[in-house]
Amino acid sequence: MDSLLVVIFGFIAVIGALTTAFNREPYIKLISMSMMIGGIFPFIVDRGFLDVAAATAVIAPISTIFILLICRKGEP
Amino acid sequence: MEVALLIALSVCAIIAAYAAVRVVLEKRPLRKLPYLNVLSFAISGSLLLILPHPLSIVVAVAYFVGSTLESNAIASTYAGGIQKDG
Amino acid sequence: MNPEFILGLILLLIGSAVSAFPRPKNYLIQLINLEIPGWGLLLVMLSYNEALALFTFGGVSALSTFILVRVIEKRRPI
Amino acid sequence: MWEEYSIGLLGVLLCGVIAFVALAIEKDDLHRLLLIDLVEIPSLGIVALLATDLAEALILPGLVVGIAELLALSQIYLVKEGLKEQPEGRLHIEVIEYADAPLILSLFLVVYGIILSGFTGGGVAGLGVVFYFMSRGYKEDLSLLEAAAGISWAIWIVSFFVFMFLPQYWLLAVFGAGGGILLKVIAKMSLVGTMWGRSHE
Amino acid sequence: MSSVGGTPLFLLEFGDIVMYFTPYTTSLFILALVFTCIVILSRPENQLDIIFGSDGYYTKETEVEELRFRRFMSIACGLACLGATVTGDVFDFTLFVSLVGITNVGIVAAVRSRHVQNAAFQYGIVALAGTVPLFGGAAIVAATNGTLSMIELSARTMSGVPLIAKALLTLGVMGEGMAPFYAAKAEMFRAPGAPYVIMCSLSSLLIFLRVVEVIITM
Amino acid sequence: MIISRISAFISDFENLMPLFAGACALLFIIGILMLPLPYEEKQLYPKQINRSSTLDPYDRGGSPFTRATIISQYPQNSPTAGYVTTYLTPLSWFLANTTQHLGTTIVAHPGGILDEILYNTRGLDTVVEPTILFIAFAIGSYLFRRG
Amino acid sequence: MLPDFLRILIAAPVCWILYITIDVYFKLPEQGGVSGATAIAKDIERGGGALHGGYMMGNIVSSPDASAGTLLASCGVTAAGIPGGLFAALLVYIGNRICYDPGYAGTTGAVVATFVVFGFTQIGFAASDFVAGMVIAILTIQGLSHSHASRLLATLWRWRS
Repeated sequence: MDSLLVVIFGFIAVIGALTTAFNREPYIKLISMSMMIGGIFPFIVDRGFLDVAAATAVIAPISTIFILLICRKGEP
Repeated sequence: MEVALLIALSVCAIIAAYAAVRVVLEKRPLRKLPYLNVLSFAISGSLLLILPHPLSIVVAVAYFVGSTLESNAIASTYAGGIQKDG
Repeated sequence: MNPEFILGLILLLIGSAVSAFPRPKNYLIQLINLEIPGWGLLLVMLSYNEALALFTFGGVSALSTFILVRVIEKRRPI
Repeated sequence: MWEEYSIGLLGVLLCGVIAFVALAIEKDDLHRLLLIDLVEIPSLGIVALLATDLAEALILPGLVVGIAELLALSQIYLVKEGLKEQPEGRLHIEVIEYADAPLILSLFLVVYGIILSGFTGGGVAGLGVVFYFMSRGYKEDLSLLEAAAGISWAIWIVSFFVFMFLPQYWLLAVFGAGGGILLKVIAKMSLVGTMWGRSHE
Repeated sequence: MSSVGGTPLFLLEFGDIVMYFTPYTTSLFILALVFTCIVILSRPENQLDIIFGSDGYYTKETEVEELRFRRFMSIACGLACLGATVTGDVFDFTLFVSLVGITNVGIVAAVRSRHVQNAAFQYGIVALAGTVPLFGGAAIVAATNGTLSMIELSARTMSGVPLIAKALLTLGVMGEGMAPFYAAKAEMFRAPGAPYVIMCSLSSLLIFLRVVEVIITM
Repeated sequence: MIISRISAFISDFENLMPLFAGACALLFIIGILMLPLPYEEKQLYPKQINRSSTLDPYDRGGSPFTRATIISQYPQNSPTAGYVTTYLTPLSWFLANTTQHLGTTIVAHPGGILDEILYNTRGLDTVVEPTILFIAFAIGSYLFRRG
Repeated sequence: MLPDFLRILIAAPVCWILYITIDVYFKLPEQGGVSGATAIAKDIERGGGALHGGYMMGNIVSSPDASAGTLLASCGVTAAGIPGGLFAALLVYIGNRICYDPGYAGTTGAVVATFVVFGFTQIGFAASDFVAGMVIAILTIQGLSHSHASRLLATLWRWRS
């Protein structure tokens, strides 16, 4: 991958991780986590592991849905 | 890599970075979601442009649908889910 | 030393620091924080081309999230 | 000679130190359980730094074992705290309740898991089954699952002895082992999904 | 091969994993075997409590299922001890030790008493945390030496196993073998099914003795 | 006396967990101090990456039903080692001839280097692991059913 | 043969017109498909936007609509030509089923976009330009200013009804 792209996607992943880590609202944390995962995916695809990438893309939202089960419903 | 692909990829990546910054700067969770949507558009575009191969279509769609499903679930749960009528 | 490795170590360190000492301290926040080091480990495995281990780790970490959610859900209020 | 192995080991051990310090000063039992999940990650990281095929062969079963022990501990926790009341256990949103998301996604995961076979396939297919049970609130008799798990364990042991003592039939043993472990892991993981509902009887 | 346990009398080969029977490991193996047989054969009696000041007594009710479960766990624990005492591979040894740990958790956890359940939970946490140094130690041994076989490791003239790996292995075994601390409550030993609790202590003793041999050999 | 105080501390099992975790943390810190550890280059089962192969991260050479050379610990104990590595089921044979990027799916399907290690040369490890799985789930489901 | 940047800048408005037309035609701005989309619309309205535009933005967020169809179809054409685009349309339909959406807008968008993109490749454009163009097009709606975008979409919706 081009070094510019590495920097950009790495930046997205790190900034997503930092927001996930230091925010106090569960919903904002989940949104930032989705952003972090978006930054990680290009690295998997760049290696050429397309089957792994597709399956992981399906698994990641399932994990989030599990976490949503304990977020208080209907409460900001 | 072809020049056209590289330029398109750079455009996607820069827009992704911009969207990421906007997601972080926005305060309200529901208003973050459209920016996150832009991010996932840009990322799924760049996933394909990094490796233009028929199988990449599946990856791009899987990533996009997964990300959409996630936003959908987050927004609906935040809004309180199905309103019981009657 | 490829970029995935460095990025993975960064995520691993950030993630384990915040999930060891979550703030505010409740189960939900800690559970969400636990995802970060998981993705960091995934990147470290990626940098060594351990695709199958990475894949299994993704599936199993979702399952362990489910198990922990099951416990926390029964223990309301958080 | 700070080569890549040592740098990686430094990072992973630091994570371990952080996690263990947190574990040492933690008083609440459920927080301890969550921290145990964190502590597993550095241990897998140390193995992953080995960077050979052996490393993967050590990680794969280690993951499955870790989740099994986590399940046993979480069940002990629930029993010891006397937590029996029903969790609601459903997410009342359109995607789960009305859409075909659980069906399509779990079908995809189960089919793909069966193609993969072995530990990986078991984990993936088990995740699909768990997701389906979670979203549909389905309850099943445990005894069938346990019988399936027992049979698959026996298949795997037989394949192991074929490998060790009748090596000329290795092809049969590969299929037996892959299928046996797949069945076993799926059955065990679906057990997790059925436990989501109320306790039996 | 020269080791503290003496020269191997017999090697049992399962692919890369070779079980070796030196006089030392053989004696541990026989001990574990005898105790496993005792557990298989023993029929736990019902306990009688005499009501003080009268001639009456009553029998403590324990469920058959609970005893059966604990007995099953004890047998599994015995089998795990058999493996742990003779295996000749570092990673295999750590796996057998964690199997001993989880079966001990099972033996303790089956008792229907809140206090004992609490002890089982605490022990389970220690056992699960103990797998971290165990696997970590084994992985460091593999990375620094390129092999996991104890026979190969002891054949090296200059020991390349770092001290930290040995220390991690020992600490891990200590974590898994902590069962007696948790089972050492009077009520556990007085409770029906006491032979099963003795299995906990014995298995911890055996894996301690074995890990000493392992780290000296390496 | 100090000893009685220590024994009183240890006899409360609530305190053992912090003690053990503290010992682990201390040992890990010692490990960090001892750090630059030499990495042995001559490993068992080394990885070779061949990006142009269709079996990408797991291409270990050989065509089906021939033997690949596996660097295992005791080759004499596994007379058929190397056959499983090269074996491809019809489905994975089809995938390998069709596309470039499905190496992980192919290796996870029966056959492949990991199956070789997990089932054949280090089979005893894999015997123990399902047993741990079995025991742990037995404890879980027993406690769950007892309620 | 136009220079690269110019081709992307031409592709962006083409994509924009394409997906806005199809989305408005299939009545996406009428109401929120799921409760999350409605909530996003209400939130945007509170921030100074228009409700119907907000509904459309919420629907774009919470299920793959014509914009996603356009993106993925141009991805498909980049990778595998016309069959790739139609395959992407099929996958978008499945994605729509997952996200509780009837699936007309997304699938129609994908099919139409396949042929439009293929047509443009015949006159010297690269299909990858349309991927970048679509990302720019979605940026103008979702990523710059929610209140202005929603007002614009509400105006378009008023013309439609």
